[in-house]
Formats: sequence, structure tokens, C-alpha cells
Amino acid sequence: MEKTITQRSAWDKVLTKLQKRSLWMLHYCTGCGAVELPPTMTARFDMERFGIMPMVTPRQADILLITGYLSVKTLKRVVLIYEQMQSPKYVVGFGSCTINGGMYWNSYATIKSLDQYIPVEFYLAGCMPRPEAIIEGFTELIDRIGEGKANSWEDYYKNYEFYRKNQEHVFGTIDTRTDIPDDAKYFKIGEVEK
Amino acid sequence: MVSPILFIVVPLAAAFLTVLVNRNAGARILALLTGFALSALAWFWFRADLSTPVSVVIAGIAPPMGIQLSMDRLSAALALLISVSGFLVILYSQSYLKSEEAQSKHYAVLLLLMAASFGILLTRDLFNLFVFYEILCISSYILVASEETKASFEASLKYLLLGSVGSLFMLVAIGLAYRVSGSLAMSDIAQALGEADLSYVMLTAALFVLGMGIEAAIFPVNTWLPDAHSTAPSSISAVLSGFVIELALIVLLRISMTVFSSVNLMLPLRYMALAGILIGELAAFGQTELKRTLAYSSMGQVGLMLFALTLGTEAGRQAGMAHLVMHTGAKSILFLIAGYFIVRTGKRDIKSYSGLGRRMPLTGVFFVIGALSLVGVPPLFGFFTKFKILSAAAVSGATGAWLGIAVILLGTVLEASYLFRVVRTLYSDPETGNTRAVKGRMEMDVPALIAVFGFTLLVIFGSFLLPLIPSGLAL
Amino acid sequence: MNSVIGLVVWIVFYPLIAFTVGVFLGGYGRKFTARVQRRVGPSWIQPFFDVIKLMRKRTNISHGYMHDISLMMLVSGTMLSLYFIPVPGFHYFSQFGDFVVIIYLLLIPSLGMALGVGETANPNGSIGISRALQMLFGYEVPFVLTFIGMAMLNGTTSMYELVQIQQSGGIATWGIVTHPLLGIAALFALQGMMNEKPFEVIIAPHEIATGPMTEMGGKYMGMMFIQHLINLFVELTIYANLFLGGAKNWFELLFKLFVLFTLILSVNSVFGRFRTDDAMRFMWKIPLPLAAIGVVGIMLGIG
Amino acid sequence: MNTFLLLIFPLAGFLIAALFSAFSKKGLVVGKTFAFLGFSAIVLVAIMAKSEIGSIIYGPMMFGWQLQFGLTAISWYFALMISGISWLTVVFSLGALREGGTYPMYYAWLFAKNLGMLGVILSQDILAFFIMWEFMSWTTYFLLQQGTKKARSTAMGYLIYAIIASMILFAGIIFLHQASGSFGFSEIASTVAGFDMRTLILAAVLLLAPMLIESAAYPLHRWMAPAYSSAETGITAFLSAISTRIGLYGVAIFLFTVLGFTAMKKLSAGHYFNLQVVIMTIGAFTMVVPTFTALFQHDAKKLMAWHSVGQGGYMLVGLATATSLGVAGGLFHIFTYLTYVTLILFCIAAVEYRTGTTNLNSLGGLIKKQPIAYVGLLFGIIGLAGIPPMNGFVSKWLIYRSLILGGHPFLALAAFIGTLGTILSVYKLIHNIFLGQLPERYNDVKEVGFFMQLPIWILMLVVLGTGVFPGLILGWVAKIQVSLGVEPLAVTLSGVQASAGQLNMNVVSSVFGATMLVAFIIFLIGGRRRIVGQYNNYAAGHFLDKTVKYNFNYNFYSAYEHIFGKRFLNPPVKRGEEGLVALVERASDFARRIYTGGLNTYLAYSLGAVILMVVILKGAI
Repeated sequence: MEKTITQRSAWDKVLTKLQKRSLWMLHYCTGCGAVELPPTMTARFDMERFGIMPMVTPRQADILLITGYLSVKTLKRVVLIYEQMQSPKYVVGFGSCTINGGMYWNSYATIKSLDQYIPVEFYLAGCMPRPEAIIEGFTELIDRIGEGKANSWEDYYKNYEFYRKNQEHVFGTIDTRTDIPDDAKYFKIGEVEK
Repeated sequence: MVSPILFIVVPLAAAFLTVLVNRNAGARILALLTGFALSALAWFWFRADLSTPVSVVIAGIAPPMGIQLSMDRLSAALALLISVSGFLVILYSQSYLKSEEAQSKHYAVLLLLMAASFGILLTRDLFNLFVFYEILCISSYILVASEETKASFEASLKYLLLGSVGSLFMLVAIGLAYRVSGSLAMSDIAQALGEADLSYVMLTAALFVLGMGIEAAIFPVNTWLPDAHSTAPSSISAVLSGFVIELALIVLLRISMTVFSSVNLMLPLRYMALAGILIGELAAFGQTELKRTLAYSSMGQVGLMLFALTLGTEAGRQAGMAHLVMHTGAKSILFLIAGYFIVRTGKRDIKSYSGLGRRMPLTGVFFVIGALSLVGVPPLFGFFTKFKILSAAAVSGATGAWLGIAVILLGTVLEASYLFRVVRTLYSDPETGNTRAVKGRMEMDVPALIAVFGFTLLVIFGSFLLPLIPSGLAL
Repeated sequence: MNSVIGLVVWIVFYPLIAFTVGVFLGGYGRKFTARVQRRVGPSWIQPFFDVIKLMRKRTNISHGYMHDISLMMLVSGTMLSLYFIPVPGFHYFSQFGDFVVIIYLLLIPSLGMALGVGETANPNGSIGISRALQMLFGYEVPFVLTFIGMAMLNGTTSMYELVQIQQSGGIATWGIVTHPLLGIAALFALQGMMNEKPFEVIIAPHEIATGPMTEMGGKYMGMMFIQHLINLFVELTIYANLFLGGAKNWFELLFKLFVLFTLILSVNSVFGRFRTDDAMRFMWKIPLPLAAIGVVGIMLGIG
Repeated sequence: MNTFLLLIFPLAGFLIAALFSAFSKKGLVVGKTFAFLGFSAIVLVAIMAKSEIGSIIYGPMMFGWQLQFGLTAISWYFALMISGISWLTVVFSLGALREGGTYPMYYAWLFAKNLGMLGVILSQDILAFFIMWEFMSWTTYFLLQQGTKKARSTAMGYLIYAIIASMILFAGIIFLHQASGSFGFSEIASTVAGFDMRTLILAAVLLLAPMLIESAAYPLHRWMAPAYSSAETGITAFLSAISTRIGLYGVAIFLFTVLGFTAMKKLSAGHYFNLQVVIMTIGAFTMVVPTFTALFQHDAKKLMAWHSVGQGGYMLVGLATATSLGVAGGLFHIFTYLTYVTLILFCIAAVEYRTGTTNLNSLGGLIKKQPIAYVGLLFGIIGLAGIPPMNGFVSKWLIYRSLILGGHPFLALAAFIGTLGTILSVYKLIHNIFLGQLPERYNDVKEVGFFMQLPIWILMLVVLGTGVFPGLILGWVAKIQVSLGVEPLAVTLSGVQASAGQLNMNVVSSVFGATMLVAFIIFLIGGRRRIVGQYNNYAAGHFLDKTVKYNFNYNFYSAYEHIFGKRFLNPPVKRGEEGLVALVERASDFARRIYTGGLNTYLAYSLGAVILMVVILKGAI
């Protein structure tokens, strides 16, 4: 990781500085977390100050915000949507349900820790996290992008077998029409280390 | 110099002979030979120089007592038309008539009819004309009934009654004429009526014209025609619409222009003609039976000829004559083919002929050509005649000429639409049930094909005859 | 020789200028809307950030070559129409093609996008396109009628000459003054032409997932942004040239664009969204009759 | 000599092919080879005939008048288009026709149709014109019959209209001949110049009405779309490309040559209502109404057929303006439309050849399978919509200019509305056939063979080439204008050098190319892109496969159908047509009822007739 940061060219640094000012968010609201987003977007907290806007299709989104628990069924969708997003992409786990199952910790139907299935950039702890927390998290994310540290998405390409195994363990094989390892080769992702 | 009387003698003699022979084969051959002989005769007369009409007097008694026959160019031309189409129809009947029928009778009456028509054409004696006219009518009643179905009997009966009404009118008219002239020769009567009181002449003329008009199928008195022409055997329908009506028409015109020259018959006749065109074509448009359609269309066509002939100009008469010849050809084609459609499918309504055009290709082509010529499509004969009629009407300046042109064009639209509805049916995919009518060969038999082909030649190359067609309606 | 160099410089930098102006206008638009909603709103050059981000995406998916070409048609069509629009100091190309040409050039982007979106094989996209084309019919008709009126009045279809004629007499000869009806009608049409509320049913995010852009991600979305920003400049400039007397210098032009855009934004930010058929009905009930009356007036004035 | 051969070759071809078909039902290869050779010969002759422009050859004597045939500038223009399109159609049919049809007759009627059309455009007097006209109408009828089972009834509909047209023309010719005593164009023109207003209008109507029927001008257009769309697809292309345009040739000839300018000046007197305005209004309706009827069609061929009705309006309006720009636009639009409509219909035929359907609701996604047909269709629709740099743009530009500067704002608006409707419906066409999701059943569809591709390539080249260098065609159009007596257009190779606002397609298209390059560079600046399958698609988290119908093509313009649906699917013209037919049927029923079959009525008729006749005779005195 450190190596990649030092390798960044000045031009790249400049562009990243500009690029980090624009983040589009696809929020996947299963649980009660959705209720925290309206105040975050509207006049009180105004997410758009940081150039963060809600988007409706995964093709355009940079952030996948997952608010609340994921049942086995919904996890399939999440994986599909995540794979349809364009890299670089950042998953934000919102609320304790995504961290450890939260109040559904002993449910047979929900998954406990999201980062077993898709790489998570960071979690927003709490039940619920308040808009201040969300804003805080996003500013943190923006900074990390600026420094080039926010590379969790590359992990999905590098350690695909790990995530795939966990996914299949939950819901068997699914066809998302995307061949991740082949994509990694095609787009030359994660070859810096090799 | 062969005497024109042969035209009457030969078919008469042949008719009696056929009755005597009374065997199908013999009758057939005899009729065929007669037809051929007549055609040859007519050809001779047609070629002969008739700048001055040749007239013969029968049994040496001079007119006014005796019977005078006169042959001018018009008569020669019509004689040729009659004999040739008669010959072709006889040829057609060779295969068309069912073998078990008593064909000798049929041919005898047919020959009789031809003799009568020649007589009407040639005679210059009013009463004699009436006699021949009677013979003509009676023989056609018989022929119409000769299929001996209920419908044909009914049609024949209607024809008979109306025909006799017509002859009654004629008889009265002749009587009236005789009263003033004291002679039966047309020339004398013409002269006498010239001096007579006008309204007297009018009554005479009206009676005569409408009496003859019944046979000539002029509009209000052509009521017998649809039934008769559609129920008669197709060869007979071809004859009736082919030349009998036209013959009556010409004679009617000749007499009304020569004998009744003192009154202007042309105007009312022209309007009758227009009404005839409109009503005839409209009625034909609504028909579902092929032969009935053709019969109604004949009424329209007669109106067309009458319109041209009554324009009162040389060009008009010429155009009318030309159209007459064309109509003989085209209508004979259609009727003869319709006969075979009936023979092959056993049905009369158009919709049961679907797909026949594919199964009888040559016949289909002939039918289309006939229909096209009737509609008047270049380069067929019909186009030339129609064009001549219209241009004659345009330049004639007669009252109602432009109205006539409009009516004729409208009639043409209707005619095309109903004739090509038939053509469409002929070439549509056969529905189940119609094809099983006759297994195997559907094409017409060879004699019929030859006959139809003859008429087709006339329709295609008729335009070259145009200069030969005379137009003089003199005595 | 000098003029040639100047020409080349213009040809190279004109699109960049238009893009920059577009960026600021776009940023201003978002800022304006935010302010109306009592928010702080993004940076003034937020669209610029978006473009950079989108163009720097590592993975992009395409649905086929038409998908790629369509984006090029989109950008190039807009640049093409840009070149034919006269602005202060640069009207070289406007002599080779008149307003009719410009109208048709403006159709190239629509068609290009339509084809590409079609190939993305996403029904949301197709629905969006179907709406877009129907809306196109809605607003183009009154807009073209207003132009026809102006062209008849001034006896030319060349936009440059229109501008010259309007500048001859100061404000008194501006289209909006001489023919207010046409001006107002065109203003309505412009609102639809720029897909601002209440005429933005095409990209109804919560209904058909931004319609045409559904499958557009990464650099595809980036090129659509670039086209959108240039297009802001193009459409506003067309209106300014037609009815606001063009401009003598760039400050005047930018000022006019600014005012015009503010007007449109203020309508945009207080309205809801019309359904497609309602939008078309509106376009045919209000602007079209206005324009028609104006044109009839011109005809009577002439004849 | 070549002019003569131009009539002889099609005639010979017709007779030979007809005889051939009479004797052998099969023999596809022979028929194809013969047709190919024959039409190639016709094309060559047509090209070589250029040297004979202005010479007259005399036909047979008829009604004391010698028929005259010969080439003029405009007729050579049409001769080239006719023979060229026929040749392309035949080349296309080499691949497109499969075993099992009645090919020899198909080709025979194609030859005959050519004879008819060439005869019409070559004829130099109205008698020859009329004869050839009739011949053409009838051959069209028989050609149409070569199509599907439905084709026979629709062809009947065509026949009725055609007969009415030729009957009106018949009346007109009789009338003019009676008035001038001659069939020659010039004599008639000199006579017509002397007519008073009402006679002039009568003559104009009698001459122009049939031409408007043949060119399917609103409201006499209803025969066309059904008849053409139910013919065999190659024939549909051929017919909608050139056949109806013969009517426009007639309009041009009758307006400029037979009636002449003096007459037209007279007819155009009166500021607001005159014949010119009437014709232009007809043209405007023709532009708008059929185009929007096309919008609601669900069959590709029907849609295009309706368009070939609509585009006729542009040509009609252009010709009717009688200005330099307008006439040039009209004449050029005939050419451009011919090129891209043939292209479009060939591509549709290519799709039909593989998938067996032209139903827009059941196709989709074929771009992956038939890219060449797709590109062809794309060129075609860009031309049809009149978007640069295709040639359709130039002709439409000319027409717009003439209308705007000629002071017809609402006609110009109608033209533009027509164009917008065209764009909408052609996008529906290309989207529903080639774009969207590919149904599983078309997975093994392939591109068509060489003979079907060749015409598509050629036409693509022409559509683009004459768009970038419109001068190639416009130069000749200017010559035609001279021969017609219109002030010619100032043409350069690259476009038009008009007084107010010029057009230079070279600049437009080269700038277009340059900007395309820039856009391509921008495209390259972005990161790599990967082409994915159609099932890798956003469906709100749903997993797509062939069991999921994920496509949008049925009822494509729902808002329009919501607003206009009823009006365009049951228009007043249709109701009027049906009413007319009903009227004729009632009249025929009435006529039939006159013949009751009852003897008593018949006797009454006879007696009544006698009385009536006496009365008339009395009255006549």
C-alpha cells in the first residue's frame, strides 16, 4: 500500500484532488437506516457541499451505502449491484447491523459481517448513526481518496476467491454475468504489486 | 356475281337439312360447313366494290309489291361480322354442347337465327323486315329455353312476352305507316312520312323504335335481357350479346334516320343511351353471378354504341360501328369462357371460380385480354373505339355530349372494378371445395380454345380494321 | 495571414471557452437551486469535478460499438452546431450554413444518444428516449415557428445577418422588443429544450432511473456531461442571438446568458414535473399559438 | 437510337420473360440471369442516351397523329433513376428470391412496369403520355399482384384509384384535343394560354388531379400504403422509390410545359386563394398526416410505405413554389428520397429474409447479428430524417429556404413538423428492429449474402457521396430548371451559392469529421472499456436471463397514441372513402331493383317509354 502512494505522479495527485470533490452515492436501504438520509441531504446538513449526490443506478455510483441488516436474499442483490458498479467504488457499511448483525445477531436469515462478502471501505457504527456521523465518515472518505489510500475495491479483484467462497457458502452459486478475475486482467487492476 | 339472297337461302336450307339429318355428328359438321360457307360468302361481298348498293328483287315482282334486298358496304361488313362470329360460335359449340343433347335441333335453330339476321340486314321492305324480325325473335326464344331448366323457361317466357309486345308495337307502327304511304317499301314510306302530320309520324316513330328497341335492348325496354342472356347456353348468350342486339340496333338506327328522318329521334335516344349506360354498369357492379354481370354490362355497352351512333356526326357513327365490332369480339370471349367456367365448376356465382385462372392458364389469359379490351386499355381495340367515341362526342357539340363523356368515363370505372373483381377471384388461391369440382384437366377443349382465340385476335388487332369499318346508314 | 492564424486560434479555443462557460453556468445552476432550497450547495465548478471523476474511472462497461460511437456523435454534434453559431469575434462558419443547418445539427446529438441508449438494451433507457423524442416534438415546433417568423421579418435565414440587423438599432431592434410574442414563445420552448423543470420527465430518476443515462457510467457519463455543458452555452447563445440582439463583446454575451439562465433556473426550481403528454399539450396550447399569432402579425405587416 | 432501345429492351424483356413463364414454372436461375442481363442493358442504354437529349423519334400513327417520343433533360434524369433502381432491385432479388415462387412472371411484370414508366417520361405529346400512362397503371396492378395473398385485395384498391385517375386524364386529353385540335405539348400550351379563367381551371384540374392521385397526395393517398406494403419487399422498395414519383413528373411537365408559365401566372392571380396555394396546401397535408399515420404502424414495410406517401408532399410543395430554390429542392428530393428509401427497404428485406417477419413488436437486438444491414438502415434513416451529412438534408434545406423566404411560414412549419414526425418514426423503426434486447430465437441469425449486400453498399455510398457533394446531382437539376424555363439554381460542387445564406456541405461534413475526431480523442483519454453482454444490465438488482422479458418496443410513443391515437387510426378521409363505396353500392342496388323480374312492371316500362318518347319528341320541337 505505502509503495503505491509514493509512486503516484504529481499529475495524478492533482487530478485526485479534483476527483475527490465529486462522489455519487447509491444507497441501499433495507433497514431503518433510510430515515437518517433525508436530513443528511437536505437543508440542515446538505451533503452536496462536498459534491456528494444520491444516484439511482450502480453504473454511475461511486459509493454503495448499505443501511441496515442484509438478509440472505438481499445480499445476492447487493453483490450483483456491487459488481455492476464501476471501479473505483467504495462500500460504506451503515449501522451496527452491517458490522455484526446488530439486533439481528442471532437471526438465521441475516448475514453478520458485510466485509466477508464484499470489501467495505469503512463502517459507520451506531444504531442509528446520526447525520453528523455520516458527514464525518464521508469527509474521512474524501480525505483518504485524496491521499490515494481508499483502495479497498482493489481487494475484491485480488482476493476474489475469498469473497466468492463466502458468498457461495451463504447462497450457493449465482451468475452476475461479470467475470471478476478476467476483468482484473483486462483492466490491469492490482498489477502494481506484481 | 353471287346474289346476296344466298345469305338467306343457304342457312335456311342448311337448317332444314340438319333437321332431316337429325344426327348429332352430321348436324355438327353441316352447321360448321354452313358457317364457313357463309363466312366465305361474306368475305367475297366485303371485298366487292359496293360504292353503289347492289339490290336484287325476289321472284321478279318489282317493288312496292315484291321484296327488295339491297347490299351496301355496311350490310356487307355486318354480314361478315355475323357470319364469322356465328362460325366461331358453332365451332365452340362442337365441344361445348353436351353430347347427349339433341344437337340437330339446336344447330337448326341457330342457323335459322342467322338466316333471320341476314334477312333483317338486307331487306328494304318494312313488312318483310317485320317477318324476319319475328323469325329472329322466335328462334332466340327457343335457343334461350334450350337448356330446359326452370330458370331458362321462365327467362324465355319473359323474353317471349316482351318480344311479342315489341312486335305488336312494330306491327301497329307499320300499319300506321302503310296507311299514309300505301306501300311497304322503306323508300316510299320515308317519302310519304316526310309529308305526313308531324305528331302522327312521332307516334309511328315512337312505336316502331321502341318495338325494335326491345330487341335492341334500349334502356327502358331492355328488361328481358338480364334473365335471357344469363340463363341461355353460353354459346347462345355470346350470339345474343355478340351480334343480335347490335344488329337490331343498327337496323333501328338506319330506319329511324332514313324512314323517320322528319322527326328528331336522336335526342331522346341519346338520353336513353346515357341512362342505359349508367343503369347497366351500376346494376352489373352489384351482381354475384358472372353471366348476369356480363349481361348487364352488355346493356351498358349497347348504351355506349347508341350514344355514339346518335351523336349525328359521321365520326360518331364510325366510332359506334367500331365499338360494335369490338364489343362483339370482347363480349363473345367473356361469355364463351364463362360457359366453360360453368361447365368445369358447375356453379354460376363468381366466388366459386377462385383459382380457376391458375388451373386454366390460356383461358385465364384470354379472359383478361377480353376484359381489358372491354374496359378500353391501350393498345387493345377497346381503347381505340372508346377514344373515338369520346373525341367524336367532344367535337360533335351535340346536346348532352359532355354529360355523355362524363357518364361513359364513370361507367368505365365501374366496369373495370367489377370485371377485375372477377379476375382477382380467378387468380386468388382456390378455397377448398371449388377445386374438387373437376379432377384433372380444366383447360378448355381445343375447338372452344380456337374459337375464343379467334375472337381474341379480333380484339387485339381490331385497331387495324378501323379504316375498313363503314358508317353509312343509307337505304 | 494574420486572420488565418486568428481563425485557427478561434477554432481551437472556441470549444474550450464554451466548455468553461458551460462549467460555470452549470455550477451556478446547482448553486442557485441549492440556495433556493436553503442549502449551501456545491462548488461553483462542481461539474468540472464530476467530469474529471467520471473520466478517471478505472473500469468502464460498454454494450457495443454503437454505444461508443453514439457518445462521439453526441459530443461532436454539439461542437458542430457550436461552430456554426456566431459569437463576438468569431462568425467564420456561420456563412457556410444558416439557421436551418443549425437546427438540423442540433438533431445529431439527440439521434446519436438515442441510438447508443438503444443499444444499451435497457428498457429504462428506451422509455427515456421515447419521452425525449416526443418532448423534442413538443418544444421544437413552437421554437422553429418563432425562428421562421424572425427569418421572414428580416428576409434572411443566416444567423449572423440576424444578429447584425438586431444590433443596428440598439435595444429597439432586438427580437424580444420588436416581436415580444415570438420572444416569449421561444422562451417557453427554450425551457423544454434545456430539459429543465417542468419539462424534465426524460430523466425522471425515481421513475426510470435517469432514463437514457441508466447504463452510462464512467467516461460515457463523462462525455455526456461535457456535451451537456457545451449544450448549455449553445442553446442559450442561440436564444440570445435570435431575440436578445446577439452581443458586441463577450462580456455582454455572458451577461445575457447569465440573465437568461437565471430566468430559466428560477422557473426550474419552483416547478414540479409534467407528464409527457401534458408537457406536449402545454407546448401546443401556450407557446405555439403565441408564435402563430406573432407570425400572422408579421405576414400582415409584410403584405 | 438509344432512346428507341430504351423502349424496345423492356418490351422484349417483358415478352420473353412472359413466354418463358408460360412454358416453365420453375427455372429460377435462368429467370434471374436473364433479368440481370436485361436490366444491365437498360441501364447502359439509359446512360448512353444522354447524347440524344432533344431529339425526337416518331411512333406509330394514331387518330391522325404521329406519336412522339424523345429525351429531355428531366426525362433523362428520371430515366436514369428508373433504370438504376430497377437494376438494384434485380441485383437484390438475385439473392432475395427463394425457390417456389412465380419468378418469370415477377420479372416479366418488372420489365413491363419499366416499359410503362420509361414510356411515360419519354412521351412528348399527351396522347403518347396517356397511352403509356394507362399501360403503366395496369402493369403496376399486375406487379402488385405478385405479392402475398393480401396483395390481391390491396392491388384492387390501387386499381380503382388508378382507373379513376386515368379516366380523369382521358377527359382532360379529349377536352384539350377538342380545344386545340392537336396532341402536341407546344400547340396545347399556346391554346391554353388563350383560355379564360374557368376553362383554365378546368383544364388544370383535369390534368393535375390524376397526377396527384398517382403521387398519392392527401386526401387521395389511401390506396398507397396498403398496396405497397403487401407487395414483395423488393417490389415495395422499387415502387415507393420511383413509381409514385412518375405522378410528380407529370405535375412538373403539366405545370411548366403543357400549361406553361403564362397560364400559371393567371392561375396564381389573387393573393390568398389560388391554384398554387391549393396545391401547396395539399402538399402540406401530405407532408404531415401520413407521416404521423406512419408513427402508429407496427409493421416495418407499412411504416415505410406511409413515409413514401408523406415525402411526396415535400416534392409537390417544392415543385409548386415554381421558384428556383423550390423546384430544385423538389426535383432533388425525388432523387434523394429514392436513394435512401430503397436503402432502408433493402435492409428491412435483409432482416425479413433471415427472421421471416417485419413485425416491429417481435424483433429487436439484431445489431449484433446483422451489423451491415444496421449500418445501411442507419444511413438510410439519417437521410430520411434529413440530417447532415446525408443527401436528404440538402433537398430539405432547399425546400425550407424556398418556403421561408417565399413567405409561406406555415407551410415551412408543416415541412418541419413532417421532419420531426419522420425522425420519431424512423427511430422507432431502427430501435425496434436492431436495438434493445435480442430475443433468444434470433441467436443464429446471420448476415445476408453478397448479392443482397451489394445494393446496400452501393446505396450507402450514394447517400453519403451525394450528401457531401450535392453538386454532382444539383448540377443536372439546374439544367432541368433551364429546360423547364425556371431560373436555374447557382450550384457549386459543394452545395448552393444562394443570395441570402449559402450552404456548403463540404465544410459542414469536414467540420463534422473533425469534431468526430476530437470526440474520439476524448473517448480515448478515458480509461479502458469492456464490451459486456446484454444480460449484464441494470435491472434494480434483478438477475437477467432469457426467461426475463426486459425490452421496450410495444406502443413505443404511448403519449402520442394517448393524444392522437383515435384521430389517426380512423381519419375522416377513411370514413369518406368508405362512405363513397357505400354510396356506389346503394346506387347499384337501386339499379338492380329496377329489374324486378315482374312482367307487369316490365310491360308498364314499355308503355311508359312509348308515352315518354312521344312527349320528348313533342317537347323537342
